[in-house]
Amino acid sequence: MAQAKTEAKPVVNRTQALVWLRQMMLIRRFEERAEMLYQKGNKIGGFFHQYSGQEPVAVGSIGVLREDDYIITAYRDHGHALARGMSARAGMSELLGKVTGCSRGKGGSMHFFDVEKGFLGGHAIVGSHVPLATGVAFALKYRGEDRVCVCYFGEGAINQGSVHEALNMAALWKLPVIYIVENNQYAMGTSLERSTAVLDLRLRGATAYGIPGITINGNDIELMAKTTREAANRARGGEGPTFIEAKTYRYKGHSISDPGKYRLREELDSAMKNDPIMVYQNVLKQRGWIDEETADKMRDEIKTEVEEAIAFAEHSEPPSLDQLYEDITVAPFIPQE
Amino acid sequence: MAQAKTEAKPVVNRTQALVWLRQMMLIRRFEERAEMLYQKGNKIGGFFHQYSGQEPVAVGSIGVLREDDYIITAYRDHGHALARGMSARAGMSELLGKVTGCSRGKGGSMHFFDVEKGFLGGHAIVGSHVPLATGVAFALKYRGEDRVCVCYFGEGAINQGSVHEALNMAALWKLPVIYIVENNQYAMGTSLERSTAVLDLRLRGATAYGIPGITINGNDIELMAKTTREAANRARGGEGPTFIEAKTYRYKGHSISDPGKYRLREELDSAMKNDPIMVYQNVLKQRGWIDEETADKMRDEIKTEVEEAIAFAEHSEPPSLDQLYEDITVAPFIPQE
Amino acid sequence: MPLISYREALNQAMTEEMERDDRVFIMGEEVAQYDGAYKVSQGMLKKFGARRVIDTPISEEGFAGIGIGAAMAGLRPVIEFMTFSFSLVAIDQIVNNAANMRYMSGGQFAVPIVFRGSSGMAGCLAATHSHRLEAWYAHIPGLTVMMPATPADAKGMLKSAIRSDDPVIFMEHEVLYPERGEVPAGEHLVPIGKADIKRPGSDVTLITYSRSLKTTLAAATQLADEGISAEVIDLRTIRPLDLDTLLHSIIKTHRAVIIEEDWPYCGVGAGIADRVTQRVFDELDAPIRRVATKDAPVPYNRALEDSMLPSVPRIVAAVHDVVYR
Amino acid sequence: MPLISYREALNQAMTEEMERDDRVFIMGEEVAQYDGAYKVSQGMLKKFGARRVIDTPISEEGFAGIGIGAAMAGLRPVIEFMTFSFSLVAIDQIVNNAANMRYMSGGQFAVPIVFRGSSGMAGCLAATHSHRLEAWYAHIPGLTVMMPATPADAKGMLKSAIRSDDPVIFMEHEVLYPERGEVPAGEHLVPIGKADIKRPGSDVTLITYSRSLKTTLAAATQLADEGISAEVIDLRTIRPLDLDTLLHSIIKTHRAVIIEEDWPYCGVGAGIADRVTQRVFDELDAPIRRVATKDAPVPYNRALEDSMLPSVPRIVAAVHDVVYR
Ligand SMILES: Cc1ncc(C[n+]2csc(CCOP(=O)(O)OP(=O)(O)O)c2C)c(N)n1
Ligand SMILES: Cc1ncc(C[n+]2csc(CCOP(=O)(O)OP(=O)(O)O)c2C)c(N)n1
Ligand SMILES: [Mg+2]
Ligand SMILES: [Mg+2]
Repeated sequence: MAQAKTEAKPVVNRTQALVWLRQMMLIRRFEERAEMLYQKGNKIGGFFHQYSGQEPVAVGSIGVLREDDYIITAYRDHGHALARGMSARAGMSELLGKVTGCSRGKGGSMHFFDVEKGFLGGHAIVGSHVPLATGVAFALKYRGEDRVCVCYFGEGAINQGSVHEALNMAALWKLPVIYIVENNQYAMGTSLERSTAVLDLRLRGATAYGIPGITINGNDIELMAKTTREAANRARGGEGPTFIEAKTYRYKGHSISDPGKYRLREELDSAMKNDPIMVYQNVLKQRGWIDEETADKMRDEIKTEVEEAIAFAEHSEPPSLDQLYEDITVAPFIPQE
Repeated sequence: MAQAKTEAKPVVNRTQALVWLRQMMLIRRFEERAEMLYQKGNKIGGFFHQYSGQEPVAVGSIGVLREDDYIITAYRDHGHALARGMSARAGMSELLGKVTGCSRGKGGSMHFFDVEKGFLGGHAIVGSHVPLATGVAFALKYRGEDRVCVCYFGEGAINQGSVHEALNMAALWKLPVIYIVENNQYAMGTSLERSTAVLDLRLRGATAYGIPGITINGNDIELMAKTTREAANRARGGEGPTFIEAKTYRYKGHSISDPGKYRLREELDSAMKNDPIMVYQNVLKQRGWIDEETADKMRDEIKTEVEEAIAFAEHSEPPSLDQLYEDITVAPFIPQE
Repeated sequence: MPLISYREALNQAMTEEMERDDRVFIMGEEVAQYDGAYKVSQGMLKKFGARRVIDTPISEEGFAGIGIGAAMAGLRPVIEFMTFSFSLVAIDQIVNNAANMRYMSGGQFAVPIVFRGSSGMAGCLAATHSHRLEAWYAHIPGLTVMMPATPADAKGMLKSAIRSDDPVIFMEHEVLYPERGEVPAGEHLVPIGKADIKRPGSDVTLITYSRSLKTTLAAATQLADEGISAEVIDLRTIRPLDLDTLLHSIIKTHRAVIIEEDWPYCGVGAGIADRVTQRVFDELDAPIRRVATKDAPVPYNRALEDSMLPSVPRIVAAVHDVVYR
Repeated sequence: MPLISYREALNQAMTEEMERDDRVFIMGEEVAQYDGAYKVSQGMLKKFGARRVIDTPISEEGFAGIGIGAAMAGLRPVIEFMTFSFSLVAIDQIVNNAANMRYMSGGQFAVPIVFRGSSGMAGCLAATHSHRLEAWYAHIPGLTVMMPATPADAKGMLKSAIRSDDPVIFMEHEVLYPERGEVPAGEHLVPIGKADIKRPGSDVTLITYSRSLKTTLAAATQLADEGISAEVIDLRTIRPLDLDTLLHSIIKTHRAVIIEEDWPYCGVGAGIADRVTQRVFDELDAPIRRVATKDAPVPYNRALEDSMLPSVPRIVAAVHDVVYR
């Protein structure tokens, strides 16, 4: 049985905790079903990166944000989008390239967006959204707002130069941004120690810029929540950025086409034995906040929700061909042909 | 009188020390005269960045290298080129855009090159030569040679992302490269504290990559030499890169068009009071290695050498117009017009 | 009308727009305390303070991205590149984030940002510092590319650029900064995507933009002496191209020469010649000739550099070639 | 002749050149232990070891520069970009250092380097991952730009690229990797700068490259059924352009259509149409038409993406237009 371990004292109340558990289950189920749709029927195409195994990072951190805060992440974005409240319908429709999708069928798996939820995307050039996050934070400070921007990226992205440029300016200008590095130990097939001279990422991303840095078990959802809340408070108080290294693990290959041969079976098995969703379910059980039956019911509901989302997506229209030239510019677009 | 201070025990013998003093004087004189040529007669054009005040950094470090080592630097490159033994003729002719110039009149002040001396240029995009240096070191290691590559850049360049990408790979692969940051306190008009969140550059350029980092007074020529020699020994021994922050000061504006209004008169005055050339001259005097008369004679010789270089440059031919299409590719170049 | 410099006209445009709209700010290297490397933002720090006139470290990719992020969050940044040669280190941000963002998000986000700064061959700056990237940027759907040639256009175009809800590449020319001309005070807007006939004529159409306008006008004067009446069109906006104005002129003259400072192969001139030829092939009495910068990296030596540039003799020769006399 | 895939042909080229010359090495993301993101370097780590097949961190600008530095110091690097879309973050190195180095140093340094990797629209990869940058690179003097369309050319061109003493942009197409064809074993060199007539014909010249060759050949077959004889020219090298082969064909057919996967404005097609029209305007019975990818960022939705691409119907329609039937 997955071992129950988290903060001794609950970080949230029961209602919130159940919402989080549910969100993690939803993300997991959403991707399981999407993977099936990808594999058979060719309904989903292109690159498809799964978040399975990392759910507590997004759910725990987003769970303590305000509605008017901003979120931005990389191409492994399903989890963050759903954690932020994007509907499974909008996500699934996007994967199927439909006009009801969260990016009207133009973005696909790697480019989920939801302006209503302050979800600034899914970004597919490694590292490139880190300056964007910093700019969003710049805007928040410029307007004197006490909102924050949370920016997720993989540990492999720390090797992109633009990330360092952004970290320096965020620190220099004390911008309200929280950088959460999801260290799932691999960048495609490259393990951390093969890509960075220094394994303690705080030295590279925090110490080097005078940013408070903290490394935590990102799969401990309440620790993730607590740490993010503290960082958000600092940011809202004008104290600038925080760098959080959240250790986690991805269950799947880098993308759907990656068999993940570069890692040992045991490594994966041991991670799955401590599946963070089961871990949290057990924690909540121990607290007496949920029982097996309620959890099963929750899972069933989620199954239904995801099936319903699939049905919705399948029945949705694809964009019509004349939409090719839509959404390029705000001004009327004149094709230069 | 400029205060005499350097390593208690001489780092070099008398002959070498006099060569270094002479080189520093040559650089200073070369630039003084070039500045005059720029200001009147329009003989030099474009950007022109002077090294005055920073001479010990280049001379001391290059002074301990082997003939088969490599040097690469940024646009503020006259000093490094002359310290490496480029002739004043070749340098002056380049400034005048002549075919006898070190880059055949195609590079100009910012792009000095000398393949014979292992001088890999003058590079004018801030930070962009730092990956090049790292690649040169890669080649040295690839061939199993015990040569090193020394790479100079300004403290402002540490804000370019490519620098961080290169530092990481140099450390990861233990490449024989020595990074010398010439911290002259300003990047154009931007002082260090306005551009970096962390003032100790070793945290950004060394600690973050597990590279040994050391901050020294770069204007102490023998300390500069000693530190570089140690770094070179490490590199030759397969122990990888070293990061040296050499504190120094530039006397002139950023480039010839910069009046340098952003700094206080006193700051400049106090730097000039400790002019490193005078400091070293006094050190050598105290050691009994030189007397006033010999120093004056040296200065006179240098004057003559520079005047001769100017005359040579003035009498040299400019490139003929058909040389426009030469030197683009090794293969015959076919203009795509 | 007041006679002011191209540099001052740009300054006026930014100043007026910043006065009008608090969302507008300027960010870049040396724009604040130093008053701009080319003094385009002179006095603006004093006027608007450090909140709105922001010096950056030498981190173009970083601050280009910061600008885009700020635009997504509702501000209207003006990002200065000291020169567009340095936009090469930031180009991923411009192409993938500024130009694509609206599309990838299915229209949910806009990126109202202006990237501006000097561009072109300014004399003895050599290969790294003399880039002309207009053809590159014009190639990319999602971007607007503007290049003013006169002080009045500089002001009116920059004001329109700042008010645009889409990303604009606004390329000034270093050589033009001190040029003076009459510039309307206050509200003066030049529409995006509209070329301007700077000199009417009937025998041949000369199409140009930015710094080359001056050389082209000089050539037109010389041609007039020979009895050849040249119509000079200043594109002003490179993308979207004002094809109508070009076609209208060429249908009249049946001959055209394009004068540009970029490289010839896959340059802006080729892009335009192709589009025009496609439309009015049968109207053309000669192929559209182009006078571009010669196909070589830019050398330091001034004479060599000058020899690459469009010049009056080269333009006149090209015109002779198309008018067959 | 052995029938092998485009992917294997590239692998053979690199393997043979690395066997021949110890200065040649390959570096990039996932090229070694992972055998290449698209398996182009499959087995090479095993064969050559970690000294010569080198995995990098995700630092394109850094390792592009490292490659250039290594080339300046006498090695002959093959730098793989996982896709050329990611070359955007490294483009300053390519333009300012690889392309300009020889010139700026007055001919003292050479940069014998190959930047290679997949390129183009590979299906549902959306805007950030579907760039076609051939027009950008072709614009730059100092670079050679090569884009093979068949397995045999892939091998012969890559071998020539690796032996070139100048920087080469070598763009493969993701969609072509599994395509099979006859490829000469061992020494097989395709010269740089030589186009290839892939199908002779007399009524119209179809000019294309890379993945569009297949569509173009399909269109030629269909046109043949209609009695229109199309000559299909595969450019292979985009820069320098083999203008002679093009002009020779057009002087015969008097009509041409260019089929390309890049964007239309300031694209490769425009660059070529312009240069050809300049030379043989009087030989042309119709303007040179172009079938390019439509002028929009690349969408995720597959049908929308497909609708942008050159297709047989679009090519046939363009040919009808130029042959006036
Ligand atoms: C600039 C750039 N280079 C390469 C890629 C290809 N790529 C996509 S994801 C990835 C690995 C990223 O690893 P990491 O940052 O650890 O994130 P994770 O995938 O583990 O979430 C690579 C190499 C890319 N998208 N962009
Ligand atoms: C990428 C890039 N951005 C901006 C510039 C313009 N520029 C040239 S030198 C310089 C300041 C560099 O300062 P530093 O690195 O401290 O070197 P120093 O000039 O003090 O020797 C700037 C901003 C450039 N050449 N390249
Ligand atoms: Mg990872
Ligand atoms: Mg400095």
